[in-house]
Amino acid sequence: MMARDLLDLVWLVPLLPLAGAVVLLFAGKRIGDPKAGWLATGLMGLAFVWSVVMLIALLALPGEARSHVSNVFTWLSAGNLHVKLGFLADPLSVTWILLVTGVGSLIHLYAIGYMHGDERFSRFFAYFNLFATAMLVLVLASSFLLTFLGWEGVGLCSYLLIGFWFERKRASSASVKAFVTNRVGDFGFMIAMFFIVGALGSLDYTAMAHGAGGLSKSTATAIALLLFLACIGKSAQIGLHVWLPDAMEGPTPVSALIHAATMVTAGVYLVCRAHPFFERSGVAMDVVAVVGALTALIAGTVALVQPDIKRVLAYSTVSQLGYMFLAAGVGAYSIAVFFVLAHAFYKAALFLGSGTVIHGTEETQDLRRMGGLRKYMPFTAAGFGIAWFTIAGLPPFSGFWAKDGVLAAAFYDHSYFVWAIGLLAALLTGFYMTRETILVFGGNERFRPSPAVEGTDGAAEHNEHAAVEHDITASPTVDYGMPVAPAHMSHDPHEGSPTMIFPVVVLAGLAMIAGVLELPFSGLEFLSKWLEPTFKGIKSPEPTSFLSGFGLSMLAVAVGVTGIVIAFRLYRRGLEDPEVDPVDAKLGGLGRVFGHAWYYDEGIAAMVGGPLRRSAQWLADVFDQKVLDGGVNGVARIFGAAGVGMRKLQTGLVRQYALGIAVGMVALLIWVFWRVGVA
Amino acid sequence: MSGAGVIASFGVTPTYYLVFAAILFSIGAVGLLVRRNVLVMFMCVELMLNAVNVTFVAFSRALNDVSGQAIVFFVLVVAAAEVAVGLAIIVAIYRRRRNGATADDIDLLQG
Amino acid sequence: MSIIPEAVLFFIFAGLALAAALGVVLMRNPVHSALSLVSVLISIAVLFVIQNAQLLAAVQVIVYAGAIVVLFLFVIMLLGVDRSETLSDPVRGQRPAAILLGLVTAAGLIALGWNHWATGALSSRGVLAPARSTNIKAVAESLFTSFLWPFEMTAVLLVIAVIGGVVLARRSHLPADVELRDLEEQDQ
Amino acid sequence: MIAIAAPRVDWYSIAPVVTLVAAGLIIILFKAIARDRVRTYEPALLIGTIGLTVTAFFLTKQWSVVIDGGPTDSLAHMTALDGFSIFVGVVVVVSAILMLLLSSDYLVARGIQSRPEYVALVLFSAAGMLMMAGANDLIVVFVALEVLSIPLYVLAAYDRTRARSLEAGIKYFVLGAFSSAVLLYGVALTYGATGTTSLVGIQNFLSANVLSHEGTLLAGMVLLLVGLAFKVAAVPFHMWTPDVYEGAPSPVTAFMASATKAAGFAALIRILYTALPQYSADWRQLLFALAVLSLLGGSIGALFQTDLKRLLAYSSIGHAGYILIGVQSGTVKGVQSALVYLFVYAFMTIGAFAVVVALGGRDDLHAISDLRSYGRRRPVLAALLAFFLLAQAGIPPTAGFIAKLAVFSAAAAAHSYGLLIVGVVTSVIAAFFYLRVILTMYAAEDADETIPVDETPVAVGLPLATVLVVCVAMTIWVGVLPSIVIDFARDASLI
Amino acid sequence: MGGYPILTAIIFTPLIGALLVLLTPARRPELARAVGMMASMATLGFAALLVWKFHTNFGGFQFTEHNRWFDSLGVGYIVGVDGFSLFMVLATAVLFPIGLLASAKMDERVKAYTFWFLMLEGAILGIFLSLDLIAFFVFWEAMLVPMYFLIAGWGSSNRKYAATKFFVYTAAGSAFLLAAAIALAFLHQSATGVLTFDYRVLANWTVSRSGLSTTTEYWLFFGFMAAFAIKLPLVPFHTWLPDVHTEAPTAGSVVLAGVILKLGAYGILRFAFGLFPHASVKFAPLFITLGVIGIVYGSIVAAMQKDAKRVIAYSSVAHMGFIVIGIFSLTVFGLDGASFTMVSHPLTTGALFLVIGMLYERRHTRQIDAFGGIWKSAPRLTALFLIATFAGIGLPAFSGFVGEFLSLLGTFAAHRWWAVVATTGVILGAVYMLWMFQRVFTGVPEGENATLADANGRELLVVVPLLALSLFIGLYPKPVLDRVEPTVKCVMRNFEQHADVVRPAADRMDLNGAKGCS
Repeated sequence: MMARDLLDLVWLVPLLPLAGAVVLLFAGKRIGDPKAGWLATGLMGLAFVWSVVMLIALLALPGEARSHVSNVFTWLSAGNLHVKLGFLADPLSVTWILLVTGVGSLIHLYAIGYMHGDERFSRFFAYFNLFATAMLVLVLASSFLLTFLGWEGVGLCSYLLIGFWFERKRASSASVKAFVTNRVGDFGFMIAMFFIVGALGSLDYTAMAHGAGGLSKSTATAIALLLFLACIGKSAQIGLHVWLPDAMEGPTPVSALIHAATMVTAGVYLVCRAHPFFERSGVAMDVVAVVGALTALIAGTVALVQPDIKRVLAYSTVSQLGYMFLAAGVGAYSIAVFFVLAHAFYKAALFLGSGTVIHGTEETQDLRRMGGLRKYMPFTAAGFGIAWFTIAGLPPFSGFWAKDGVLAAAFYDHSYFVWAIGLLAALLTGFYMTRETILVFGGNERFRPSPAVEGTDGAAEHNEHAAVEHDITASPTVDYGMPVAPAHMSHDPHEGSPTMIFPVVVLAGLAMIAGVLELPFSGLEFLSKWLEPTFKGIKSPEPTSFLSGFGLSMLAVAVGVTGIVIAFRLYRRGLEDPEVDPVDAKLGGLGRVFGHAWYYDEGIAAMVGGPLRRSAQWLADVFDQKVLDGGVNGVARIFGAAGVGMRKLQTGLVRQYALGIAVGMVALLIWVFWRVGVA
Repeated sequence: MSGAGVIASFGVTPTYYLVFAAILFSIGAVGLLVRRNVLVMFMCVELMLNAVNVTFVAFSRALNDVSGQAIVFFVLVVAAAEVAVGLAIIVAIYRRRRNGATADDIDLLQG
Repeated sequence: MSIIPEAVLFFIFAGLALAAALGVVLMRNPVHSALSLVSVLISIAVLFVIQNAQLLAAVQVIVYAGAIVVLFLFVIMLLGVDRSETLSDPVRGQRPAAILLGLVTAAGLIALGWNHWATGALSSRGVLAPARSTNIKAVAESLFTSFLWPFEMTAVLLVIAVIGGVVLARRSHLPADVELRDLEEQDQ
Repeated sequence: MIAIAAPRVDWYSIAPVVTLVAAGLIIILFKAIARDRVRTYEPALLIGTIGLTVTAFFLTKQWSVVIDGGPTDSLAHMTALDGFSIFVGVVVVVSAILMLLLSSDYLVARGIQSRPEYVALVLFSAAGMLMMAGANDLIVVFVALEVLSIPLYVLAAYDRTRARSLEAGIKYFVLGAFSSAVLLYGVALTYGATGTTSLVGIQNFLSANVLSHEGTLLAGMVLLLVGLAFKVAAVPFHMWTPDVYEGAPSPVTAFMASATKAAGFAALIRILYTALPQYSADWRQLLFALAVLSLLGGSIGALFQTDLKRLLAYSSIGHAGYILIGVQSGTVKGVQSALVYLFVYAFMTIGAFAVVVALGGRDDLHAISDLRSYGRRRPVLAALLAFFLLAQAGIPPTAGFIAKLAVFSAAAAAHSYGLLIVGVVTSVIAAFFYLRVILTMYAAEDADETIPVDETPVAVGLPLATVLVVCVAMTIWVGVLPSIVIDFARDASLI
Repeated sequence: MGGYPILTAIIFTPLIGALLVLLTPARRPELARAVGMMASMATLGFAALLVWKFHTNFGGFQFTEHNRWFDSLGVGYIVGVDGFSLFMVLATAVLFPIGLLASAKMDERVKAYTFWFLMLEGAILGIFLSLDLIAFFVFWEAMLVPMYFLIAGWGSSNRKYAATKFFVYTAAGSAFLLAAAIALAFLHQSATGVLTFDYRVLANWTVSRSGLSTTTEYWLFFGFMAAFAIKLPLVPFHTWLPDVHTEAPTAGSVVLAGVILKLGAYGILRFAFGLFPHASVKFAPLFITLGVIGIVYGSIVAAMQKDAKRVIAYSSVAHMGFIVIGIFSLTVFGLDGASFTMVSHPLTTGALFLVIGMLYERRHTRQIDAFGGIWKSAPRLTALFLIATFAGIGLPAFSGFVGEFLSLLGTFAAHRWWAVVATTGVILGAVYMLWMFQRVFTGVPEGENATLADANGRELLVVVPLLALSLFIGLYPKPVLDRVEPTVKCVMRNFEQHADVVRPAADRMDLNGAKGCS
């Protein structure tokens, strides 16, 4: 059959960017700037095209049969465990590859302009392509083990790309932090796999589909929670979220592609993929939902007061990811996927927009040094604005449908607690996004150097290299409360190049219309229907009536609008004094807590850098060297002391030597005495 | 009974000689350990050898065996040879160091 | 022998020998030690006679007292080492340790033998002559039969002793500088 | 006249001893005749070598006789002719030949080559050792002990230009005389306890009678043990060893370490195995203690030595401990392993001392620190020294490993696991000090260390080179293909 | 099996090469180098041929040669290869030419250096191939000497201490091995009348009910384990390793971490398991515990080191922990994983040591603080290190992951909680390696670091093959596992039949497929 033959070639999707990565790694320098970028982008485009072909091929199959595994070769075969390097094309994975290749292509395109002139331009695209490969392998894998390969692969690329400007210590520290934090999650992934092998004897998803239902509840819970630990790491949920804000040290396209659109959603993918375990467990579902909701809320609070353009977006991403898990946790997998898609569009647009802003303002990232930029970069402002409306959940943009779907699912799942939290988070979303948008594009212009402080131009640079300890245990970067760097713009901000504008506009457009994928009206839930073969037999919570559904939607919109209004009132005119952020005054002490991200990150850092490090140092310097090695050398020293003693005995006096003989003789005679006496 | 009579009635068994020899041997050994004059040390060795000779002869008598006495001859020869060589070494040493050389002064080699 | 009981002779000469042996050890002057040694040797010769070992007694006097001790004295005089030793022992603990060891040795040996020293087979290599006659023939015969091999080797031993004495004590033909170098070293 | 029935003389059995004595006497006569008119040393060396060669020839003839006719004894059972005596004889003769070759360069370097008595004394001593190897009677043991020792006293003091040599001689002499007096007392007590000095006679007596009072016998046994333990340098009777080994002329030291040890062990084994097998439970206990002490004392004592010869002395104490492991087992296998060890050790130690001879050095002093950068200055000699030291440490595939394997095997077969453990542990401690020497030679110098210059480099002449080559060849050969030696020792210990 | 003695050829080719090196004139070091290279390449050729000819799906010994050596002590020259030794032979044969190539800039006493290097190779190959306990020990002990000379002669400042410590410490362990081996052979002799050190004969005897008493087996087991635990090294016997690594020349470190440490693991697999199955089962929990401690402890201590080589040294301790837990999990997975890690670790750690060696050649220091920003000045060098780092910390697609995964999988099946603790090693591994990478390679280079020369062609040639192999067997481990697993199954079957080991459910699979088990 034609369609299956085509689906057998699904491995071409990851292979295309892989080819790009290999070529660019070895010959990137020769290909040069910007050709290397175009090569990478072109291959991503091809991959997208091929993904579309896959979609069509899959659609050509009858609904129930829309799952196809194509094995390339047996990867790992030990004992009775046989893991194939196989790719699974089903609605879920194809959705994701479309997202990855589609949004990926756009961000690649954007990066051509953004990275132009960087000394490691081609290297950047090599990493970018490699990332795409890993991400595609992650979603296309037919087994947990291969997913894990992609999982770690994206982690590696994330590491490389966050630390792309490795000259900056903040960047390299952030990259290490990201990888290590992710490894904590991977720890869960690995143990989950051990459990799965023990329980099912296989790591294949097909085996999971058949076998998960028969597991004991406790086993399923263990597996599900361990997998969720991995998701917490990868998707920066509360607890292991600390790396994502720091990851903003990477180039902005990286933030857009990896830390907004694709990689961080891998956790959602995994929960969807492994849903049989979660479903079997039940408890794990609740955990997912609660963690997601809390993440949405807490990250939202932190985003409220951040002064850095990308950090706001980063915490926003964390928060939005929380929504996705919330959805998955209440069993609304299709909604979660839908949220992922919508979020990918608008958050990518926001990041790319912010990238253009940073690019156009000579690397300014501080919101307090922006303002009024809509005049200088109108297209970007437009794209950013649309994305703003979308994320704030204003109808009829996709964000509205997505958020509404999540909240409705929570409500009708009778998870009122998480629903309430989600609602509250929506308020925050409205607020911080409005704050950011106005501070960037509206209000007064704060980027012009005031003549008084012209002399301290170098201060910005100073800030950049601010003596961050060369140390993973260095305190995390906290922008909140930092004095505003003096403005340093030498000329007016400028709009980005066409290759930078185009993706922003397209993504904004997609964000606007993506809602049609899944409209909460019977018959129009295209995505749910499409994904049905994957989530067979799982019923998403449905509104009990249209009226109640509509009421909920209106409530959500109202909450979002409230946030927008509050922010608008506060920031209508921008900032009078860059040093004074009105929200601080309103929040009081809470502002400080929020600004320091609830001190969680700093607490961990203090722990790791303090007692833990001291203990480790003690182990290394005292226990290892003095106790263990000292013991070894001590044994040698005992013999040595005996040797010195023997030398001292050897006085050189012949009488004493004779005495030695006599002692020996007497000892032997005493032995005889003992021997005879005993006998 | 008079003292002499007591002694006379006291059968002198080889044990007497052997005990005597053991004491003599020990005296010789102690002498070797405490004296510093090398020549006196040699003399102490001679004491020890003589003790052994007494032992042999006593055993010879006790066992009514001739070899105990024959062996003493070998001991005598050995003693003579030893003394000759030992004294030669001492002479050689004293040629070198004329100022008071006791065994304790010969301690270049130690440790 | 018949005139004086063996016991009397034994105690006299054994006591004499022990006293003289102590003299060898205790006399500060080596010459006195040597003279004490002569006393020991002669006392032992008497003890040999008591035990019917006349030949041994004779050899004891001739070889030991006559030759060996004379040799000692000769060397003492030759080297002029007849100075008395100091009373105190520079090596701490040596003297008490030596005495203790000596006492333990003697006591141990005596305790071990006690009444049953000679437990061996009788007359394995020929009987002794009966009391009051000499053993000279029996001893000589065993020397030339049973003990022929060690007897011959004692000849070698004597040759060695001669050569050794010559090698060591003969004045050397060495160049003077060698000796000088050596003297320097000793003075270090 | 009374007719004395002279004992049967089996000339084959005493031919080696007679040959050596004769050669020695010829040398003395030659010296007496030639006086100072001609060079006497070289002819003496020639005579000595010929004598030893002829002796070796006799030993091979003896071997074929013994193989065909079994062991015999002669001269009123005083001397035995069996595989054991031949094997020890071979070790002694080989050691003597190598030692003489070693001496020629040494004596020239020290300027004391003009005296042929040296060779004669070596031959006499070797004769005593051969006599010891075949000794079948305690009196022969005693006389042989003196015959082998007295020349050694003289040889130790031979280099009269050096105070250290004389000191070694006097120390060896005083202590040797002391210990042989003790041994003699042991002989006497054993005689009293058994009525005979014949080893076989003692065994017969003990197997036929049960002693109600064993005090005399056991006292005699331990005193014999003291005397022989002194000769083989077993702790605690070892204290003379470092001083004498350091002070004596290096070739003499080599001879003492190889041949004297062999002779001492020969006597020890013969007395214990032939005369006192009924008391093996007792002497195994004692040898256990001696072995443990020797192993520990030898390896620990060597740790901080600064003089190479002294270090080798301690190492020889340790090796005595290893051989004692074999002897302690009380089995034929144990004897076999001890023989293998003696054979192998002779080459290892003579080889090491050959390098010491080649080192030269002022006044025959061999501070280990003077070996700094020796690996660069004299690469071949340094490599050889390293090789011999590693062999002594028992590193495979050298003969040293085979020897250790043999004694450990004997211990395991006799269930002496304690000794096995102590043996392997001390071999590690020993490795430490061997390595220290090697490090000094090879580890590249630190900047602040001054490189010592050779004051008196000894030219390696043909004899010395021969010794080195033979020792290396044997050490490797036995290490790689040990069958021949092991089988030889097995046959020797069985016959 | 093939009529030609290929195993003997493998052992003796480097030894003969070493002797040939001795014959080259000292003034022409390039000749010594050439001879050394040829000998090691020839060995590699033989090893490759061996892998080629090796029968898969056969668990017993292949290509065995049995010659008499010295019968009177029961010692024979017996060599053979099975799944455990096959790839260790190959790894050895691969690392030595690379080590020689890596030392091409070393121009001090080249002849002696090459000589010792080849001697080392021969000895190590002998260890892996010997089936006679004494022959094994001969090579085992003989191996110390060349290594000792390499450290002492070509090491860095504290080489004397390190060389001695290496020799004495590891010899201390092997002393007990020798004692136990001899005791075992003689116990066998007193029971059966046959004196032999032939591993196969002894193993057949010890596993039988009529074999050793339980207590004796325990004693002998610990005698053997003393040697292996020190060599591995197991915490707390590891302290020699950092010292030695720090002082050893680069090629020495490569070989040390690459194959010498594996000798301990190999010894356990071959001898401790084969000879003392009951004791192995009985004490497996103890060694799992030590292995887990090694993983966590090694990682923590590695993180605190200031010297780059010490970091890698402690990382080796942790990696050996993975091998130990895999081995003592007594599962097919675990043994597969441990064997695989034994093949993989030489590649990754070898590469790391090589790159650190290159840095040392340039800067004459290994202090982490002395570096910084190397990525900018030497991107190729950095790339090599980076890849090796990720290969080492178990990134899937590289070989390290396969081994770690299987080891942990097996351990998890047998001792769930220990495996959980051990898995934290993957986190800690990332911590210390990336932290070091950050400090050495990122940042703005200053001073000498700014002008550091990048890797040249030879240096690439040295490292790239290792990384390529790691990637290859990481993606396609089948060629390795196919040859290892039959032997693993034989071992497991042996345990099941003789030691009543109860295998965890996850690991319960048919072992009868394994052919050729003795």
